[in-house]
Amino acid sequence: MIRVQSNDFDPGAEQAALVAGRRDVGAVVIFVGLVRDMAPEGDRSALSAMTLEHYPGMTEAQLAAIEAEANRRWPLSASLIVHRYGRMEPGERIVLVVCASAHRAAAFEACAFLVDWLKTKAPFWKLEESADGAGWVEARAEDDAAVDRWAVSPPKAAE
Amino acid sequence: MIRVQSNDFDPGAEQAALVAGRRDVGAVVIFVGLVRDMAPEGDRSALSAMTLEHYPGMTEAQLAAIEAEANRRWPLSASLIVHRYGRMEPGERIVLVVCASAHRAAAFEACAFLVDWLKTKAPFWKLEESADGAGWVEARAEDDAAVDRWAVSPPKAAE
Amino acid sequence: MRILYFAWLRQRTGTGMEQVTLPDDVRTVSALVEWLKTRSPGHAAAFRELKTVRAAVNQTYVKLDHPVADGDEVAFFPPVTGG
Amino acid sequence: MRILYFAWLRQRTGTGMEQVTLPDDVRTVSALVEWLKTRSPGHAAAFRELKTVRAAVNQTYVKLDHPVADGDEVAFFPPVTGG
Repeated sequence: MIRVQSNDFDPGAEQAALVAGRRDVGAVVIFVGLVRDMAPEGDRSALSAMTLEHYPGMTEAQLAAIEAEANRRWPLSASLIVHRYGRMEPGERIVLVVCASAHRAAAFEACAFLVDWLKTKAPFWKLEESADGAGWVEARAEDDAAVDRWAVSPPKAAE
Repeated sequence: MIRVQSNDFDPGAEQAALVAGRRDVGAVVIFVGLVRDMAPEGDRSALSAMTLEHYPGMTEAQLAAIEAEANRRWPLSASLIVHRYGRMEPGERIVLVVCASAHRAAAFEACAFLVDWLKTKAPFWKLEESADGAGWVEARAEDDAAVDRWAVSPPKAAE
Repeated sequence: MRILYFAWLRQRTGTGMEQVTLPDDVRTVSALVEWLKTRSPGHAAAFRELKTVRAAVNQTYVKLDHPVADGDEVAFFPPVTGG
Repeated sequence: MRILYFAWLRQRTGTGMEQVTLPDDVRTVSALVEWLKTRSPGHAAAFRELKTVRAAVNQTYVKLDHPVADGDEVAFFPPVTGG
């Protein structure tokens, strides 16, 4: 299941709903991505907010395609991607990935695979606001290395 | 932080409390372990319940020691282990591991490290109940392979 | 034909979506870009540096030589930055 | 001295904890085990197969030749199965 929404989500409620009534799930790995202020690491001004823009229709289709790919690669009992768009402040939850499986290795690997893809290849564009003003974040080459270890190409969106 | 308790926990509430007010956390990886009925995989009777027994004092000390080890190995912003004991039925949550970091790789690795240790080395003993009766689970050799990849020895408990 | 713009292409063109009627001689994404650039100074600015512009036709990523036809949904955006 | 039993050692001895006064000649975990076996048939059954019994003195895992002294907390349990 995938959802692209502007409102926040509750990781605990999503986890419970995803495996409700199941007796065959031993491991649920949940990734929660938060808006992080990178200013302390560099010479930038403190981040006041971030706005994520998406391509309604294509973004959902690509998320569904990569989720299907994860389910082909690993024996998952259930999976869920929830991605927010819109304006968010540091500390806010931005993305949720939940992978449930009988065993922990599959759940961990599938979750890491999805997160690597989402953080680099998902069709979102990031506008950062700070005291210096607002600017669009450029695509980062170093992030591609994390995705490359899975040898995955961006899924083709539905036509 | 570590807790050993008989009552259930809420992964979402624990995640939120662990990073409340932080602006430097980008990734939170949460593992939720559930009681799983392994009967469908083998020729056993359906599991009706599992009881976890622990060694009050030593169990907490060992959990705190392995958590400290994870924090030495990876740059974590915060971490939490909650482990339940007592009688639980299939589908119930049994263990929670939360690792928060600026970056996702550290959070994923530290969480997998802690879960591998907990699932094999933590001082708990498992009594399984089924239509066949109740029996103590024996230590499994195959699980040690998962821990061995981290080259970790069981932490010495506090004296 | 529906044209969509995202991120700074949306800001420079001043619109997120516009409906256009394709001239007969515009048959590729590339030709479409050249034609769109004539619509306003904002459009010209949006397409000034084509190496940072990506395109999708009917929600599938394409190269600039990809064909376009009336009824297509064509989107222009910078390289995705992920979530 | 406080003796703790877990899992099937607790079931076989019929107790999770007992307070004992150590005879003078019992100075190792091994000697303690031999002495505990004389306390009841349940104790004897609990310690019948020593290769599946683990021990901790003052909450630290030890081998069977580890010294014990009055005031120690000694625990016996099967190999841990994890959570």
